[in-house]
Amino acid sequence: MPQIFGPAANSVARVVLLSILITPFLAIALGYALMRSQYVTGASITRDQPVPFSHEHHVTGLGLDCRYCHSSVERSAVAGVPPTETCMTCHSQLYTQAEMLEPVRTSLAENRPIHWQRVNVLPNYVYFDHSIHIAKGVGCTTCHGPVGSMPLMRQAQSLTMGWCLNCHRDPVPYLRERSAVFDPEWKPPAQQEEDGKKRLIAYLIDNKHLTDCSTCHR
Amino acid sequence: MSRMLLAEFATGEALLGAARQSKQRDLRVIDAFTPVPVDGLAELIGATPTRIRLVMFIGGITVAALFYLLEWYSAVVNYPVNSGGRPLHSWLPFILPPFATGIFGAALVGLISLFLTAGLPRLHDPLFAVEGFERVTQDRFVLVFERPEAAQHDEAARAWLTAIGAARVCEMKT
Amino acid sequence: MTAAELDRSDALRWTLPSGRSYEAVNRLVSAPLIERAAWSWRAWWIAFAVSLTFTVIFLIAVAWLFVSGIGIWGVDSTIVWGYAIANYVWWIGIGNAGTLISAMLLLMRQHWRASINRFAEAMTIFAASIAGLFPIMHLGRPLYFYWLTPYPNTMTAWPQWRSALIWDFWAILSYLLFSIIFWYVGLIPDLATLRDRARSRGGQRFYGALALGWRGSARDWHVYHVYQLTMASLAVPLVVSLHSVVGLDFAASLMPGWQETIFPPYFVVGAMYSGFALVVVLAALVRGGFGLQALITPAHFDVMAKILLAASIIMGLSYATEWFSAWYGGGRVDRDLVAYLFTGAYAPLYYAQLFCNVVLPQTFWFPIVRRSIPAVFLIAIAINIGMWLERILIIWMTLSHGFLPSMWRLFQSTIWDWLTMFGSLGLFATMYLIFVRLVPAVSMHEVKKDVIDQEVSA
Amino acid sequence: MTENLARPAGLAATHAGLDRRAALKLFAGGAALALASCSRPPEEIVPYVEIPEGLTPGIPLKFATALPLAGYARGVLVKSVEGRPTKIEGNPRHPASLGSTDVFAEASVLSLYDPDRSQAVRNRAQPVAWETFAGVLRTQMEQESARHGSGLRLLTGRITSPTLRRQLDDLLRAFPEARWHRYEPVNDDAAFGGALQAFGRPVVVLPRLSDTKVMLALDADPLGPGPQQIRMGRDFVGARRAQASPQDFLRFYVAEPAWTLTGANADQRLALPPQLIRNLALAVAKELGANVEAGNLPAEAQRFAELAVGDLKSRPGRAAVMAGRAQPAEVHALCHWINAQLKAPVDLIDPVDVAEPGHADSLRTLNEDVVAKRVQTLIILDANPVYDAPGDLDVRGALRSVPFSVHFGHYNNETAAMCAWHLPLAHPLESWSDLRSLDGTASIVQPLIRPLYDTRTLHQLLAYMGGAASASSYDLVRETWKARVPGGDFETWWRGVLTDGVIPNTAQQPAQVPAPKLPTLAPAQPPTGFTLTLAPDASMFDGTFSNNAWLQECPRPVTRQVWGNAAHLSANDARRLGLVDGDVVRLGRGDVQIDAPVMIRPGQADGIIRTTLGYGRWQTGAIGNQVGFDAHRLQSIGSPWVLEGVSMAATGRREEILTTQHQYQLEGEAHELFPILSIAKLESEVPRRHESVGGPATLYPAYPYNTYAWSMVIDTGACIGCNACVVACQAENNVPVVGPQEIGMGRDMHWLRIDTYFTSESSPPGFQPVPCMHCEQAPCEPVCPVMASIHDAEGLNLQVYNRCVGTRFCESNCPYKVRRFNFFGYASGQEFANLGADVVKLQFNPDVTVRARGVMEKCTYCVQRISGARRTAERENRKIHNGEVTTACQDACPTRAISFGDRNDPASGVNTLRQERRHYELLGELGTRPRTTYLARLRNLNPALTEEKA
Repeated sequence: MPQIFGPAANSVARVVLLSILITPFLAIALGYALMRSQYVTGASITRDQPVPFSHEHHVTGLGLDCRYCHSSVERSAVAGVPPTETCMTCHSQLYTQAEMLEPVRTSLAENRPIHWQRVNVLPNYVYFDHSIHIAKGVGCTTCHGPVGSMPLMRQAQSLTMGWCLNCHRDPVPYLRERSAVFDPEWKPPAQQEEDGKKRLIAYLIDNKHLTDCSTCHR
Repeated sequence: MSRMLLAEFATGEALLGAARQSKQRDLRVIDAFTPVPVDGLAELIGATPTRIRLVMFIGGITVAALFYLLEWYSAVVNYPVNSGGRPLHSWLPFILPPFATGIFGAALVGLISLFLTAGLPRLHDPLFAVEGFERVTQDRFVLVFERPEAAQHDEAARAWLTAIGAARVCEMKT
Repeated sequence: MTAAELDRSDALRWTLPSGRSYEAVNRLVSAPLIERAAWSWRAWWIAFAVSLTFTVIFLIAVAWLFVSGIGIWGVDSTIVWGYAIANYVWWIGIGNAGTLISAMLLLMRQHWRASINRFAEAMTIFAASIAGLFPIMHLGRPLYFYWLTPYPNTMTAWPQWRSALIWDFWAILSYLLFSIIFWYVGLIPDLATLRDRARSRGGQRFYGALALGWRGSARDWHVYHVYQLTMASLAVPLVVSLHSVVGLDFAASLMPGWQETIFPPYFVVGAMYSGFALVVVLAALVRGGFGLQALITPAHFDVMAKILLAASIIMGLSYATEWFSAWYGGGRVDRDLVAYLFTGAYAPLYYAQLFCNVVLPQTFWFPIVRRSIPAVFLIAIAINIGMWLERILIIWMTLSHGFLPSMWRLFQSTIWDWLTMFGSLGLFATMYLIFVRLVPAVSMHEVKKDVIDQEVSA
Repeated sequence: MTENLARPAGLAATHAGLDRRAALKLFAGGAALALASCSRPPEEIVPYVEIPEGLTPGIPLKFATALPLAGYARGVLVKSVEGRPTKIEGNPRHPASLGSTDVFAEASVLSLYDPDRSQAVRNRAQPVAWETFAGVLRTQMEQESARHGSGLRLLTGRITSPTLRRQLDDLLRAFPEARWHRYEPVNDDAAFGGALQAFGRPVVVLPRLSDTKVMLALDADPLGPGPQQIRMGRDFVGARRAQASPQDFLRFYVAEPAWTLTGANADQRLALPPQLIRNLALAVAKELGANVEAGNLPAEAQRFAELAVGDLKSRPGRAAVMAGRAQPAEVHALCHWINAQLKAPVDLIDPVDVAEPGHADSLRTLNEDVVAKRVQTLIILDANPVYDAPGDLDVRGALRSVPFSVHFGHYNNETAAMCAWHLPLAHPLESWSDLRSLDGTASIVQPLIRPLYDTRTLHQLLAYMGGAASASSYDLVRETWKARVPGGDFETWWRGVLTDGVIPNTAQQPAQVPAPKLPTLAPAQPPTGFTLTLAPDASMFDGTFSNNAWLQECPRPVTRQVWGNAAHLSANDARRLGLVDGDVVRLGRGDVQIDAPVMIRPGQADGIIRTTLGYGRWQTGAIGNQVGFDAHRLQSIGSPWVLEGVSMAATGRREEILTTQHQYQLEGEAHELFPILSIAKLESEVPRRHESVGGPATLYPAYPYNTYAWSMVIDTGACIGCNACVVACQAENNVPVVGPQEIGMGRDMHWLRIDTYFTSESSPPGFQPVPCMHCEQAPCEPVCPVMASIHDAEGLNLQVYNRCVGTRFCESNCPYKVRRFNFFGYASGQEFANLGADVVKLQFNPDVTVRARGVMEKCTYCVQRISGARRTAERENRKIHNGEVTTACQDACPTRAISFGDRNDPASGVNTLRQERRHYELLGELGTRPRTTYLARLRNLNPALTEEKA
């Protein structure tokens, strides 16, 4: 009686059996890689805006304080994107004819708000409060990255829940003295470990509650 | 290059008898192929006792242990939460998933080692080409000897086999 | 008589003369699969058409469920569980029996097992996989069922290991994969037989590939046999734990009528009970459908009926224990609940359940009933209905009549509840029909070994 | 002049416009939650061009204003998020609110965003421009002024607004022969009539419950729905303090034909037909020495009268009686006489409402004028007579015969359909005005949002009719008060009253009245046949609120019925006629016939059919149309509340009665679920309880809660069952409405329910508000496979919506069944009726996630408020103060029955309450260690009676 399969069939069969064994694991690994990828998190993505506003120029160049535009950041959950009038306080004198500022002028003229593209987006079931982070000595650049060196604003961090938890589980490395919160060049000093621990106490940070779901989800 | 003698029997007993007696006449049994397991045959043809049970045990325990470790790490170390005031390390409920997965692990490891020892998959094998070999999976019992070098011994062997009731005796090259 | 002689005399009961040779067994079992001319599949096609229609209904029901939400079912604010969970428990119960039968009987060296274990195990696999679907369909957001698994994720969130649903998840998954392995390994020699009997090239390649090149070498048989025995001894605790866990879904709560220490064992017995009942039904169908009267004999039905009888008595005992412990425990809610069982809105169903599960099977005391295949067949069906009623009532009774009277409500079934349930039966039938169409419904090598050998040597 | 009407309802450019960002966040809410992944849909930021002064993005503002109920004001504080009113709360400074709310106030914010609100002027149903109408009205008014307004009639509801009154007076002066008619369906005609008989002048009776030790209510419902409810409730509970000695504990006697909230909260309640209640009053008067003939009473009633009189006599100066609106004027007069004998603690004040003629007479004369063709111009201001006038008055026919008829209201409703013109009216939260409360206190009504639609206010219309030069409501209201402010700087005063929400020294002073005359009142004969008694509905009131989904789905007190009304029968009558719940009967009076489903109410007087008004609307909106049956049609202008000789016949049809509770009776040991203690025996028989009853011992190590330990104590003795908390919770937490079909399937979404239990056939029920218990050993948590239900460090039992996969294991294992599941996308794409409209979403509280389909939700102890308070405190580097966090239900509760606080704070209220004798845990024996616990209900039975029982 003749052979049903050729000699090669054996290797083929082995490969098939082996792949059945490992495919599930590959699939999971792939999925995880995808979830972490920029494609999903949007990290370091720059959206184009109606006006090519440069934080680099305004912060590093002119040395404007964050709070000049983001005025409610110390009191409110939202930092506040400045109303057109804020832009015009300067730009009614400076670059009054600049082409790129046209949208700002029309906005004021026609009383129609500027439609900016949100850069740091959190899901709707996440309740982030700027003011409390400021109050607890977490600086702007800790989450928003080196804004002072961004010609165009981009999302600096992955903003995944895991990333939030890094700090909520152990805030020590990130806590600044309150005066340095708005310092765009702040780098953790050598003795950050001790300082952070001290501030944890001084700022009454209840890190037992920090990882509770209710802290961010309501 | 070795040659083999294939003797085909109708029943397990016949084959078993042939295998036994072959010990006296210095014929070396290489292997036997049967449609159903024949008790005692494996020992007779000198198969080494299998350690598959041990392998399965170790495999099962390992999987279970790893799973329990995962539970403990996730619930106590990585993200401890208060669930209904139960202890973080609630060992009692933690036992159940490792138990189930452990048993599956044992089964899987066993399957792998079964395939390895039995050399499966083996879709292509010279024996399949042997005339009438297809019947070993149905109703024929085949005993395989190493064919003696000397012609007269070979003749004697064939004669003897037919005498003790081999339905068919043929040889095969590998 | 020696043990061997006993074996032999026992073995003779399990076949008719027409089936007492290797070739007879080979022919009887494999002819339908590989001898086109010798066999007509007309009846099969009709059955397949019917079951396929129900499968389509099932798929439609599920699709509509995912489109418009759980609300299409009868579940409400109080009775948040319904048919999905009942069907799940029922199917997984049936899913238990196959492996339990073949494993336990194998360990107990019951020769008659050989004729039924193959299609019993197949039943297990299909039932268990259908059972596995229901908890997912039952989710409010089925899309996220994978959150029950500890997969690496950017939220660093984990499953909650204390939940009985997690135990279920792993128990079912392990059990399903385990059963598939057990079943497939048992198939290999038979697939080899088919490979070697097949005339068509396609048949040869199909079965050849599945047989993985099995040659029946004595060495292989040795390892194979040991492996099968070990698997059997692993299967028993796995099966028991699986349905104990299902029992814990309820017992690990604090609701009256659920929080009962008796639940795990009583669920295991119930599972074996309903499973065995369905095995009987399938045995009758396979026997008739494939003319296997020679291999599946009235003796098989007789012995299975005895097991059903025993199980029904244990079930009755379990029910009685529930009532007693409620009365003896003396808790307000527990007593109220038992009163509710007998007098509440669902009482008629409860009586039906008691009749099907406890009263009716008592007829098996009479040999005449046990040996009449139609009788056993019908009673087995009744038992399956009774067991389904038990599952749904466990949920309805407790949730409809909980701790606070203000939240007492009644379940209102919808058409989608029914379509999903009957649809799942159709899905099962379809899978089963495909199974008998492609692989031998009776384990040839085990029949040859456990039965024929005994007789041939007799 | 035309500009006046052409300009939108006044709103001096302040905090207006709604922030699209917040709106976006909300709209996205459901969807985003549904695909709870990390992927980021592109989103826009739309900042202001000029930021409104006083507004910080993300920080809500609160404004004081007032809302009308039957014309009377209840002061409220409105929470406004970036220009969107989202939540109504009570104004502590306002005497009719005292910081609490009622269901109507809470729900009015939903009415503001009702998509069915009228949005355009219509002429015979055709939309036209305001200018067009203005022109037509102008010519019409010129004709009228030619004939001194002899053809001009105005019809309004009850008007308490000083500005409106001023404008009306001006108008009537300009058109001397014009007439102003008033019809408020729920009016005080009988009471005023009684006062006239007793004192010769109309007065309003304000019982000082807090000073009262014995009260006899004769078919009166002070605790029921109405502008008095909050104040009465607060005083009622204030007079029943557990700490007080039994002598100082108010004992409440109630005689009423059918269950009201007052009867449900009584110590001694008697079910009696209204006619015999008159005899009861006579019997009481006789006992007090009146020379009257007391009619015959059933023995039980006789006994009741003796006990009551005994008690009343024994507490001179501390005892009082009150009669309800359903009783004839004579009984009210008799009560004045009795109160005089008892030196009763009641205040008599001059009415804020116009007393003469009564509303019924006013409407009747208007009808006569119309029939007599004396009316050319009829302006209906925010009234709906076609629907809510008594059935024996053919308003519909009358309206048809009026040449020029205008309806000005919130909805394009039944009356609008009968008028030539319909004008859309601005919502109180959109307009400037002023209102006075029952006791006369005036408040300024200020707008919280720029009008959503092209609407106007009554002020604007009247101003225009009066030919006034262009004036905005804002100016009109200020004019009124400029004239009244006693000099000084008006602007400062103005800002003051706006922030306070009340205008000082505007409450009516007690009226000086002569000794009351004893009225001549003949005893009534026991009625034959069925007597129909009507009452305003606890949720629809007189129908004003029938298009409000929150109220439609708010379980009515005692019956727990939703989405409809029913004809209530006593158990005996039902048995006699072989009727069961849901049987449809045909009620007949004269030629009016109405089909109504029967609902059997144990404890209702035999021979009584009881039903409520406000249903059977046929033209209000998608929510309210065709819900229930219209009982107004059975009313008679002569006697609107009690109708004798009503026929009733079974139709053989059935109609499901939708309720959220099916079992009211507690049997056997189930009584332990709702203990009722006797105040007299409290000290002697109830052992002092200690912190945390605890339940069975546990093997688990106790979790330390050493920061805050939030917990709640609910005093079932103080709960009068008014539902304010239920609606408040719904408003605060974006709790969706499911609609009648879903209710019929046994599904509902309320996070807080008020379980109502009868402990015996006739004795009053008790109310047990059940929110989440936040068990320390929560059964719902270990069963959740994905950690969606878990505990936080402060003992809150959390539900993480975005993690929930919807196994519903938690609810099935919850002994209290307080969890609610989104079987459909009730708030996310599968809303009931028109509740999915974008405008409705504007009400959503941005601090609370809008739940998607397939997730579980439940009471969170208003975790968003806790978190808000925490962030405020931590910004100031301090702990949260005691009382800084309040839950929505707690704020709403008129009787302060709900206390919430930190159990770790020795000073907190919950701590002291947990020490009380009455303190108990619901199902504590299960060992769930609930954080929500209860104080037992108290009853103050007449000792004589308790002895008889014994």
